[in-house]
Amino acid sequence: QGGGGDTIKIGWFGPLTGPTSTDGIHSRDAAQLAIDQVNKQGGVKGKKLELVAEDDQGKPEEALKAVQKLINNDRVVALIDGAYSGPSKTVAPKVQKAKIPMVAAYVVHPDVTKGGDYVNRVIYTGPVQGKAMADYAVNDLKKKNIAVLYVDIDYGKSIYGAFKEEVQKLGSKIAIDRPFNMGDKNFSSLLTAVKAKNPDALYVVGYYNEASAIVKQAKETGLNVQFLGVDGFDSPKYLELGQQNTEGSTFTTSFYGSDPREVVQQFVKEWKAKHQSEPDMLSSQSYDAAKVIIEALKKTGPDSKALAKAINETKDLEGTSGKITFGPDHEVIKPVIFMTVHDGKFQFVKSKIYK
Amino acid sequence: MLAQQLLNGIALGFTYILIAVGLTMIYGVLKLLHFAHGVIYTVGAFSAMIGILYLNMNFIVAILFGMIIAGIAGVLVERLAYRPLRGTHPITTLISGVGIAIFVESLFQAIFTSDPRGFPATGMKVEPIHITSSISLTNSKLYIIIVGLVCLLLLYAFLKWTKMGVAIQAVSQDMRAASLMGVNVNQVVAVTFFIGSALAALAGAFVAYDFNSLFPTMGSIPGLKAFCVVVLGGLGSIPGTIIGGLILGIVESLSEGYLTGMVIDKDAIAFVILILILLLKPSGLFGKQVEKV
Amino acid sequence: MLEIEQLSVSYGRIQAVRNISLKVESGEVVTLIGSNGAGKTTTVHAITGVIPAQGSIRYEGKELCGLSAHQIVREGIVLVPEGRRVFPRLNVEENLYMGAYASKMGSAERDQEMERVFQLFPRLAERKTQLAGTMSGGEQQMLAIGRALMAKPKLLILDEPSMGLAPIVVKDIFDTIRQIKQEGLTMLLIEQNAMMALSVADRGYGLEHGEIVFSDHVENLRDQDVVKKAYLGK
Amino acid sequence: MEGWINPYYLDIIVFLFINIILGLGLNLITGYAGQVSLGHAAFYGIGAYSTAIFSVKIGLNPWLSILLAVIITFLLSAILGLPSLRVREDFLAITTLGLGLIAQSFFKNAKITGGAYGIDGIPMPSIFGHELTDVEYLLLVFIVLLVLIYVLHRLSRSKLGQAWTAIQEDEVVAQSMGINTLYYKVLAFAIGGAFAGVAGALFAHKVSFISSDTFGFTLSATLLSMVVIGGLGTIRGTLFGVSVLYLLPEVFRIFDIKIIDPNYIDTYKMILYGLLMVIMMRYRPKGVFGRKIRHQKRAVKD
Amino acid sequence: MDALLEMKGITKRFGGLTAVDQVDLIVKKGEILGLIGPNGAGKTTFFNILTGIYRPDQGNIQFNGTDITGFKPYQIANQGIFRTFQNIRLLKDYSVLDNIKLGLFRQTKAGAWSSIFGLRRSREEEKKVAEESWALLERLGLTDLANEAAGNLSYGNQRRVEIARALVSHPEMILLDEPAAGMNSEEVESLSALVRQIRQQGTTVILIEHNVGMVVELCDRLVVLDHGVKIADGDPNQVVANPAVIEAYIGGQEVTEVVGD
Ligand SMILES: Nc1ncnc2c1ncn2[C@@H]1O[C@H](COP(=O)(O)OP(=O)(O)OP(=O)(O)O)[C@@H](O)[C@H]1O
Ligand SMILES: Nc1ncnc2c1ncn2[C@@H]1O[C@H](COP(=O)(O)OP(=O)(O)OP(=O)(O)O)[C@@H](O)[C@H]1O
Ligand SMILES: [Mg+2]
Ligand SMILES: [Mg+2]
Repeated sequence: QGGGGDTIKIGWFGPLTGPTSTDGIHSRDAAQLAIDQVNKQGGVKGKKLELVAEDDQGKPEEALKAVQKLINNDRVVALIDGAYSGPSKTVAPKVQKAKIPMVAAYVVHPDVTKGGDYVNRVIYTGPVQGKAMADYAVNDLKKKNIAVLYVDIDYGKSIYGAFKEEVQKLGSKIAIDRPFNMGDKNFSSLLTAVKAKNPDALYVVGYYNEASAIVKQAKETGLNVQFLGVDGFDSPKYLELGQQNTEGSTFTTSFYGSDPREVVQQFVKEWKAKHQSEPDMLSSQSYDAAKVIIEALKKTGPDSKALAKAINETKDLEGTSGKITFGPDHEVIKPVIFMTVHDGKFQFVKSKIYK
Repeated sequence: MLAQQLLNGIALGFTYILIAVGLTMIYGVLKLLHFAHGVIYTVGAFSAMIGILYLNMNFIVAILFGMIIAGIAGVLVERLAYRPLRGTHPITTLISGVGIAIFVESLFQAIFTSDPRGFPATGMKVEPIHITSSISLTNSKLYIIIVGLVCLLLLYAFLKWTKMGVAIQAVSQDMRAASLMGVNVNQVVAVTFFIGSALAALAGAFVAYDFNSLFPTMGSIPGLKAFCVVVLGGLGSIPGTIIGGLILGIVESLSEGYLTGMVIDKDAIAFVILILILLLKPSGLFGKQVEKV
Repeated sequence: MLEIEQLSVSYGRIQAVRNISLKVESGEVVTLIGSNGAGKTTTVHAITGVIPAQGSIRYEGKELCGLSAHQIVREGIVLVPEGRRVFPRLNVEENLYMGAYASKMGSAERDQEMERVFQLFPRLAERKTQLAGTMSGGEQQMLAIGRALMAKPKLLILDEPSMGLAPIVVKDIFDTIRQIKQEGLTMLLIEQNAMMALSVADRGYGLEHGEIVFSDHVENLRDQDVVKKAYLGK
Repeated sequence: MEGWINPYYLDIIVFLFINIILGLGLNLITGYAGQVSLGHAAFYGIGAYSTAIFSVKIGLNPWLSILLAVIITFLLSAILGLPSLRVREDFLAITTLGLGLIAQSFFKNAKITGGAYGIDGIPMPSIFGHELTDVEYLLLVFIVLLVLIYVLHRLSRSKLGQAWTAIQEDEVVAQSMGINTLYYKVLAFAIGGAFAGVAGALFAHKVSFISSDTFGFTLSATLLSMVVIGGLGTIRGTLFGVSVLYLLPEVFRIFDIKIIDPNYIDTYKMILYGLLMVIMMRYRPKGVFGRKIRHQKRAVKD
Repeated sequence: MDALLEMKGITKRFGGLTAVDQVDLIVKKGEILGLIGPNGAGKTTFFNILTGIYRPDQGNIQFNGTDITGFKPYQIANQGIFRTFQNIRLLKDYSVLDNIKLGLFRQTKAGAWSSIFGLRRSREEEKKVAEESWALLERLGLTDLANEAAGNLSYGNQRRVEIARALVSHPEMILLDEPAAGMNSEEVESLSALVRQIRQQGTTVILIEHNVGMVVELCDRLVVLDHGVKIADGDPNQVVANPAVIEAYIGGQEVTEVVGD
């Protein structure tokens, strides 16, 4: 195993090229930041850590090869999964078989952790967010007739599925629901259809890219309703592309930069110094994933079985996205955070733990 | 709602038309499927952005700047990737075009990252215009329709009444005979690429402005759909392209507005229509069949 | 006027024309005869810059080798190509207009030139707006010649103007050629139909397998045995 | 056995072989029968999804699933090839491109294909209860590849090959010589599609999870470029083209080449790839192994 | 001699143009029939109808007792009707021999399976095809060119190869579309000899030509089309003396010179 020399290698994979490469690059940089921090403090048990990052181009088979390389050529002791669902789902059973612990950073598909005790995840699954927003929309905002646009991938479908169930349970209605594709820019037809249903809120389950286009065009169509969203909104790009139209939109996420906790402020400061930008939710998740592995390594060392056990036993770890504890299903238990756009900035609304 | 959806469709159709007209003309002169046309659209949008951001141009100048840069880019693509291949199997130009598309897209990703960015602010704000109480359109979309119409009329006049325009038609019909009439074929091809690319750039810049977003891969889907439009109209026919673009825009808009739970999403619907029409009319709406045996 | 020396053309491995030399004097009609694949078309393609060639083609003292087709047209050498090649989706007028593309005529002069063509081919005048692609072979041939005349050529090259045409049309075409000759235009005429070719030309060259095999005044050629046997069917 | 071979290299080779099979099928359609296809990924997807549906959703034995998947791809490819027969030659590239996008859209939205979730848990085939290991799977893929190379080789010399050649060069002549062009074109799509179906099925069982993203236009286009760069209408060409272009990016990965800013290495790789395509076409428009004059060897009497 | 081909009321329109108009034609077995007429008279269109490339708008075609109206081109070839084209259509990148073997396509039976498994039948067939093609090349004196790419041949030789391809499977009937176009008189002579040979082997010939001299000398019968209508049908010498034919096609007196006879 990779503990042999005087460095310990940790693998990372995710999209470094292709349309989703920004997410991959942020994720990798965040993991790197966590590792640099430990190394500055002298490493783990006298050994330096090293991050080996591989591109999966957003494709399952590339992820598989990348992970095989990380395990067999680089002999990493653990993996950070900085990828989307397809690659993550492909890789999960293979790392389980190879018995190399993996921590998923931001992928929300429920199946990723189903394989066994070598795969954990530091973000809650899609349905948790859906349930949380349903609770907020119906109970806090008293919305009765909610329109939904969701991105047509498992991310959108799984969050929306839980949202719909919960909204109906709580006695409100879904006015209309329509899928859209990643990369879509023109929403005029969808929004015309939405407007015809006279909803009192519009829940957009997707990433900032399309979400910003939707809020902008919704305002232009004259659809002036409460905007609700998900952690995909959580990027400065949402504000840049959506301009003043984003004002008032509220979304769930797992991280906010103005969180006064020490760990968050430290992270934000170092990130800013290095990248001249604000860290986003995805970076925070990836940082936390690295952190989970590092803390476990500190407790046990590079033996994979012990390491996996230590990861599973993580409890109340101060992460940038809240206190991290893993449940028996290898899923994280931590609060959902509600944020809103106010005066052109993200502002904290409240946080609450959902299961 | 129907009227609004039709209007949405027409506005969308005009962006398709502006991209597709270039493809049609280029197919006409060189009988070549120009797979790098989508990146030219992107080049147009980015050039306009650079014009505003770094060269302090105003909106209109920046759009013209984008058109010129894209026009030059189009001419260069022809010069470097297509001209050396004249006379070889059509598939080689196809691959060469795809190569250029990959090259330019990746280059843009290296320079600008794959992140979308906003279209820089100018005095021009995107605002809705209310036509009736329930029907509205953003001013930017209205500009696309108006500018598109003007460009098409100019193009028609150019092809019909100028010497170069007639030469373009002549080269489309018989390249060698045209050169024997003293037409400088390479010059005609360059002009065609320039015009076609400039029109695509116009569409690219307007779309970026309307949606306040531009990114390196923005041209790939519009590029593919433009092919659909061109074939729908019967490759090489400009009126066909116009009808094809409108059909596509309207069908997409209506299908998105009214249909739910489809197994085929709206990006693929374009091609479903295409294939249905080709089954009925194998050479497209305005295409001329028949090879004389 | 036109002087070709040591001209060679090859397509890949095969050499279609080998070191040929020929001359056309001002005011002359010269014919180039030879069986299929002899290299006649290849030769005129080389002259008109359609294909690259080695050797020397001098025209009024100027070297043409290396110039491209559109530049050569501007020198006043115009080809009526084999198989007519009119622009099928342009109408008759537009086709003629294309003929004048390279010249710097004003529009008045161009219209005058067009009138002259219409006088020569009344049939074309009747059909000004017909699309060329829908015309019969003979009509297309007339249009092709008319189109070339629009450029006011100093040297007109005709490549098998009678090919694939009905005898009645062939006769018409040759009448026209005679008429143009009367007006003093220099021509290089390629023909399979040696009988007809020799009836209008002043001098003739025979081309076989890419080489000149004979050349003489037409009166002498008619009496030569090789010519009789191969081309005149006697 | 597992011990002495690095599973990473095994995987590269398995995927390489799968891509070669895919390329051979495309070469059959485009190189041998002259039907330009920009939608080959559709057939690949049909193979992969069929076997996934049979083995996961219906619970059939993986071997049986693979067999059924190939049969289904054969039939569906024939049907999908049909519209392509009616359209003009220039349009074919665009129609097949469209068919590819439609198929991908279907994979993504239909219930049976798992929609946006895709299908996971696709089992490894096993022999006598023993699940194939990585090495054994490689062996399986290798044998399939050899068989298919032989099949393509024989086909190209058969009456079918002759018909395809004629159709590719001049359809009117082909018909006038008594060739039922419709039948032979459909057959080309069906057989080429079935090759892709085999590749898709092998792929699905290897990765255990499939989703629509894999089967898009990019794959069709890069595959076509590999086949063309290798040389249309030759088996060697496809072997060469796919191997070189598929392995090239992997070489970057293995040797960790860091001449330039590693942040951008992956982007630079694509820039180079695009350039390479243009340059190859410029200097070898017939591909590396493309030949000018093709004649069937044994024809010549001496 | 009995009628091999019987066509009744054949009509074909393109848009407003009637390219072939109510044409009746009977061709006897073993005949050499000449089809002449001005440019655009509908001769090639007539061939295209006969070979199934166009479907006639009206009319009926009987061949060898079978109604072949509406048959596809390949079905018609399988009935034994082969043709050449006005613009030569050879597979240019392929060898002469490969081109000729294509003519034997309809006689090979081995399909995909027997080829894949290398069965004896397919191997025997391959051998037979090669032998027959070679034999024909020998007869036409083209063996030297057997391995040349067809596109590199001279025009005259390309014509011969095209005829050979139509001939190699011993068809019942062969249709030649302007085979002498652009040939000099020596070449025309040898072409005429070849056509006579073809008839000798029992194949019926229909020939489109503008070379009136050749046609008159070679054909048993002449049919003249003008504007799609049959205006004459009969003995060649009588047909060319027919005033209607002279007016529509041949032209005035001095034309006999043009014809080069
Ligand atoms: N594009 C080409 N590629 C290869 N060979 C060619 C090409 N064009 C002509 N040839 C060959 O060059 C030789 C001369 O052809 P060319 O067309 O000049 O003959 P020609 O005398 O004009 O004959 P024709 O009377 O048939 O018009 C022939 O052998 C021909 O096959
Ligand atoms: N596919 C087609 N579409 C439209 N018109 C056609 C088509 N094919 C032929 N024609 C027209 O039909 C008429 C007859 O043409 P065809 O080719 O049969 O004449 P032809 O007698 O063979 O003449 P030539 O002696 O010049 O070869 C012409 O006017 C031609 O333009
Ligand atoms: Mg010639
Ligand atoms: Mg004809």
